[in-house]
Amino acid sequence: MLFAVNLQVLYAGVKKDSTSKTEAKKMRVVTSIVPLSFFVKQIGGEHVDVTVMVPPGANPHTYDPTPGQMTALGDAGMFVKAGSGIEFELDWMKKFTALNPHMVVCDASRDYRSRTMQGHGGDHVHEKIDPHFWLSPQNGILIANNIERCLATLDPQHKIEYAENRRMLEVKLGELSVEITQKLEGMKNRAFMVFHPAWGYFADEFNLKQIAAEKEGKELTPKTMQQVIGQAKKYDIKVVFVSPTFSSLQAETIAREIGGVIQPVDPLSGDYIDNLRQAAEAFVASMQ
Amino acid sequence: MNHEIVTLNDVSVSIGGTKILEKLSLKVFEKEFFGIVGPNGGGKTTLLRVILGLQKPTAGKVKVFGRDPAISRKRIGYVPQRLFFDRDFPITVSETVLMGRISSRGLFRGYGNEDKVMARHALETVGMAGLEKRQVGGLSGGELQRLLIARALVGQPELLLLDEPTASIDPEMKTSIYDLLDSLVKSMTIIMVTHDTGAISQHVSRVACLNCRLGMHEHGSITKEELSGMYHYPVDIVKHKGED
Amino acid sequence: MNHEIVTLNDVSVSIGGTKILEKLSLKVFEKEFFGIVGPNGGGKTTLLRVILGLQKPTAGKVKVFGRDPAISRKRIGYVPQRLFFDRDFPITVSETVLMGRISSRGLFRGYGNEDKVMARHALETVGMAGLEKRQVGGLSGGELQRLLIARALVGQPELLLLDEPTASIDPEMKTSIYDLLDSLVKSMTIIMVTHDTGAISQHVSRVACLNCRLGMHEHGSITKEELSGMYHYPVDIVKHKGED
Amino acid sequence: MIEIFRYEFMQNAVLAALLASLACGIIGSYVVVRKIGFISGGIAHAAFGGIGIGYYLGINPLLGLIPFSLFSALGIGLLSKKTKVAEDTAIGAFWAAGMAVGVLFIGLSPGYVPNLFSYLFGSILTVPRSDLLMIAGLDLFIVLVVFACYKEFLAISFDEEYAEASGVPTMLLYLLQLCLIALTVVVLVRVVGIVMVIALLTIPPAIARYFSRNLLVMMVLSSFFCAFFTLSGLWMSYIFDVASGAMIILTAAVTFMIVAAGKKLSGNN
Amino acid sequence: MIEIFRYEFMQNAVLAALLASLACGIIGSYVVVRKIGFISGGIAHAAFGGIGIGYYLGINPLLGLIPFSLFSALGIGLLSKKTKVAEDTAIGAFWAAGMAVGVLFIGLSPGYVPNLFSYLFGSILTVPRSDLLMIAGLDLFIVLVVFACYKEFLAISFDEEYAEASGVPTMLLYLLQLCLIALTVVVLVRVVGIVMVIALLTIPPAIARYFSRNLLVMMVLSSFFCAFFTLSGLWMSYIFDVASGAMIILTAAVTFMIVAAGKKLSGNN
Ligand SMILES: Nc1ncnc2c1ncn2[C@@H]1O[C@H](COP(=O)(O)OP(=O)(O)OP(=O)(O)O)[C@@H](O)[C@H]1O
Ligand SMILES: Nc1ncnc2c1ncn2[C@@H]1O[C@H](COP(=O)(O)OP(=O)(O)OP(=O)(O)O)[C@@H](O)[C@H]1O
Ligand SMILES: [Mg+2]
Ligand SMILES: [Mg+2]
Ligand SMILES: [Zn+2]
Repeated sequence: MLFAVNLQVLYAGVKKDSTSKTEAKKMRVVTSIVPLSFFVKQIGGEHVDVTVMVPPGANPHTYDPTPGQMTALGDAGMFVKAGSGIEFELDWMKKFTALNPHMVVCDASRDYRSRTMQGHGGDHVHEKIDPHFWLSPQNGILIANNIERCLATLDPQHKIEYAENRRMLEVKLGELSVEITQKLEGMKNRAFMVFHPAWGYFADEFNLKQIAAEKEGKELTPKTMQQVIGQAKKYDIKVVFVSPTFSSLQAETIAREIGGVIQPVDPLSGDYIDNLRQAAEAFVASMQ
Repeated sequence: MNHEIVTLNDVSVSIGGTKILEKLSLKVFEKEFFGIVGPNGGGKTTLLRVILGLQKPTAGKVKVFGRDPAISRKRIGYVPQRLFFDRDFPITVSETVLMGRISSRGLFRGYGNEDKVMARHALETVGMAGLEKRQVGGLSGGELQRLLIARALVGQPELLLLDEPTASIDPEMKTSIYDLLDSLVKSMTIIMVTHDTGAISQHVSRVACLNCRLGMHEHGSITKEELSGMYHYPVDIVKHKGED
Repeated sequence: MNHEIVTLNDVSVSIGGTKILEKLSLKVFEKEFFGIVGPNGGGKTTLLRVILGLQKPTAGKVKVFGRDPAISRKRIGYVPQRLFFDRDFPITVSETVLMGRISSRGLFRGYGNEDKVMARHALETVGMAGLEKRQVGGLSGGELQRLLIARALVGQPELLLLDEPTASIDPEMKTSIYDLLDSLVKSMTIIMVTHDTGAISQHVSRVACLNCRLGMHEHGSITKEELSGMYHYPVDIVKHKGED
Repeated sequence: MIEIFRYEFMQNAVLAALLASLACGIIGSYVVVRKIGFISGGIAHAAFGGIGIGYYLGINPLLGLIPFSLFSALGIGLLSKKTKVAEDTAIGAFWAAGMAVGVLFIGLSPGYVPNLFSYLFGSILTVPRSDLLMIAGLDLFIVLVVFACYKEFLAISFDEEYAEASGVPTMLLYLLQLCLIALTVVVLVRVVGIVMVIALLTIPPAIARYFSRNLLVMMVLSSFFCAFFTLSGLWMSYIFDVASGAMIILTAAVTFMIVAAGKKLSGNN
Repeated sequence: MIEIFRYEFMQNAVLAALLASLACGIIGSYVVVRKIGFISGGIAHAAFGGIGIGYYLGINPLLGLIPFSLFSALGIGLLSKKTKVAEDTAIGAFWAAGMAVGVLFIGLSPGYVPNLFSYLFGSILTVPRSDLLMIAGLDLFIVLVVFACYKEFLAISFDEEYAEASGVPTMLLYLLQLCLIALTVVVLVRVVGIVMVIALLTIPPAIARYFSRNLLVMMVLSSFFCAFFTLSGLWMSYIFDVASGAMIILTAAVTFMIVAAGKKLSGNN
């Protein structure tokens, strides 16, 4: 539950515009989470019409698609999934594909190099693949490639346009990567603490150390709490990053204990590039 | 002894479409021992509930102590015919009797020592001394009935409404309860619903018969001395004991 | 008439530490009209529940029709003293009476036409014809009691257990119920708990007094003709009507 | 409007609504007259413990769902009857204990654990064809059992002691009744989600009760109400493009309040 | 072991456990004897509707929490008394309707929406000092009101009609009682989470009932049991390194089952 909880979406993206008849010529694409829709929009441009499935504040307790979303799904030619094991997809993909068997499912994470989840450095032997692969510029390029390929296969007519769009996006992402690397240059303290370990790929790309409070998405035990606090003190951490709309009670408790503060960083923003830039700035500020 | 304690004026009650009481008028005076008889389903319990204000009449006026029943409630003691309660509810006999003192105490005030003495005394009166700590859910039928009587007495009401108080009470206790009522009526007004024809003839000063079909009188020991013209069809008033 | 229908042998019952019945022995024979009297809390209801197997005795043996009470249940009709039920429960009078036929029907079989005729007849017998469609929660005290009697009768039991069947029943119906019981006892065995001393002397063939304190006999009309030596202290058996 | 039925999901949703209504109407009537509205939540959350254990043991968690919910139903029944605890307390205890067991076993399971809660939540718009068959089967089973034991269920619900004294195997039938409830809850929870099950087992029978005081009629009426609410809720959720489940529940709740208020005002007591 | 108490979160957890136990013991006893174990879930989820509306209107959702839960309590009370619906049905209706309203308003709100459900999941390890003050205040308020109205609350819970006939303002007191329950539920849900509230309002009073059949003693005993379960659960969750809430509930549930079984075996009926 703790994981699916932080899949947030721009609700506006779901609204009616995606279902109205006049845009019938456009290809209907449904994505599971918001960041993926950013890529589809960028690459598909005017030829696609994107709908996001996950409603705001999605929680299986309340997740309940509207008929509008479902018709979008029914009309969709393509579904872009993260494919990295995010819970929402584990829970609902089967139902979605069962309801629209003709829909092409595009795996945005094809060929990516997965990393395993690092908890807070505890003694766990069993590790699981970290699903938050979209949160690094390099993986962003990979996603762009995957989506371009899917769109091109399904709609060869606009193939060239898609390739061009992808190339432009790639450039931007490359610039972003360089920009962030520069910002981080010369930093001695390279550890930041997040509550939910979503920023592992980001940390890997920029040679940072992500310390996660939450262990495998499970409720914190007193011992875990003790260890996390110990680690925060060891790395002299004063900021605990949280997803902006996630219950921050546990993070607040840790922050109180270390005399620090909590600060939101958004792993699911639709404004992909700016969001990564802002996150990087926030991490940098916290490590100074 | 001419104060009107209870005055009903053309009172009608219907529940869910069926008429239970129709245009009933009735006066009960101070320090009367007023009996109500009538066949099962005649509306006796309903009549008592009207006097208590628990049942709103569909038409007509009810005055108790010259005022609205809801206002006069604190001055009334009531023995219901049946208690609908949860057998598992954790409450003892003495706590239940103390409920009878609730109208004498305001909010913020627990029951005092005086209340407890009175409760013990009331329990003794109905022969329940020694059962104070028992759970109400475990009482026998007769024990529960005695408890209800004690609860009504302990509040020292000015008007006592009894709905078949001696049903399932053993003969010995029955006699002493009637003796008690005879002595109480010197200081309060009593209205009693009963099917106990013996008690009617021995203890009650006036009787109203609710919805009596003719057959009823043959068996009962009620002698129909006087049928008061002031009451409409379904109520017969029969006077007893030559009083008044 | 010498079949033992109910046999209790040194039966003791205690609930939550208090002894209710102690070493009670009792025999009731075929086609007897057996009365049980005794003060409130004497254990009469408990005794009936023991015979029905609803209350397990702490010690001693119980046989009904020569077998375990739980097995013989289907042959017994029972009028409980009180019904603990939910007033809001949606059930009508006729549905409740039909419950009395449940032991005659197996699973997978609804009530038949025959059952319905018998139910209507039983309701007529207790003067409840016309109230078939009424909700049980809305019945008056006496109407409910009549319903319980009808429910016990409709199953045509071989043994009828009545726990104060005439409490809160009006005098007219009371008489006709006793008349009915008098005719029924020709074909079945009846055990009746009652505080109605008049009924004891007129209708019952043998009486057991449970936990009687001495005072009891003075008021009641029971003449203590014979005290059977075979019963231990708390039970007195008094014979009536010169039968047997 | 008609166009929407081109979509399989909508056809399935309508069929699911109709099939679920039958089970909800029948079982909901028992739930309401027994005053155990709590039980749907209780059984669903108690079953969560089974899912957690199943996951920990490496069994398909869904396999544990039905047996564990039946086990919870039996546990609730035995706890409340054998040790004289009120049903609602027994349900609350199982509710909490089931959740706790689930959370603990998830904690003990190595690695990142999927959201087991999601096994308990569904949406009427995503019901696959196979699930329709499952509800149809459940409907059939419920109708058969209730048909066979109608008079016994009525007797034990109203006056258990008399039923016992008449030789009816009350304990057995009571447990059977709880198991029927449990089955309905798990199956419908999978299909339409826990919130809708709580609502559909409570509101339609409560409304039906205003119109009939006969249990059988209540069952029929509340099945109809249930179907009406789900269908009109679906329709409105299409019109306003809002979440279907929420709209269905809201339709039911608003109707309930209106009927209750209307009966209160028109009634003469 | 002692070292863990250096941490403020553990000190707060222990204090929260002790303070919550008082409220849970007193209010839980009423909940259990009235057989409305359902109500904690009902009010919490009904209040969720308030959060949704608050969010939609741009008010701090938490501000809507207490008024909306009080409003739900009053609604449940009025619905059940005025229109003669069983309490559990009224609770179920509000439960579902509240959730539905919440979901709908979240859907209507433009832009990002926080996961409002997280308001229902607190953890005893995350209680800030300020919340301790809030529970202490609640405790004080509850103790005062219950002290003032103890005999009235007893009377209306046991025999409402007689209380009415004695001139006690039963409706008012009943609503007051529901409001106390609602306050307890919202405050404790914030602090320890919905699942623990369901458990703590049900299990300790149910155990206490085995030992005393006096409501006041039940309240005292269940406060003690509650404190014992929370503290020993906390301790065990530290020792075994498992989730605290789940461990507390499990301690309580297991104790309950043992006591129930023990009473059953030793009891003579
Ligand atoms: N479940 C119980 N728990 C505790 N005590 C009980 C329980 N059931 C019965 N008793 C006690 O056992 C005694 C006998 O009860 P029983 O109902 O058999 O009396 P009874 O002879 O039928 O009395 P009555 O004439 O008042 O109906 C009573 O004192 C009663 O309080
Ligand atoms: N809530 C109700 N709903 C429907 N009918 C009711 C309700 N309350 C009372 N009645 C009916 O009203 C009639 C009068 O009832 P009431 O209880 O006043 O009779 P009663 O004279 O006290 O009878 P009894 O001697 O049997 O106690 C009965 O036929 C009863 O069925
Ligand atoms: Mg009456
Ligand atoms: Mg008795
Ligand atoms: Zn995540």
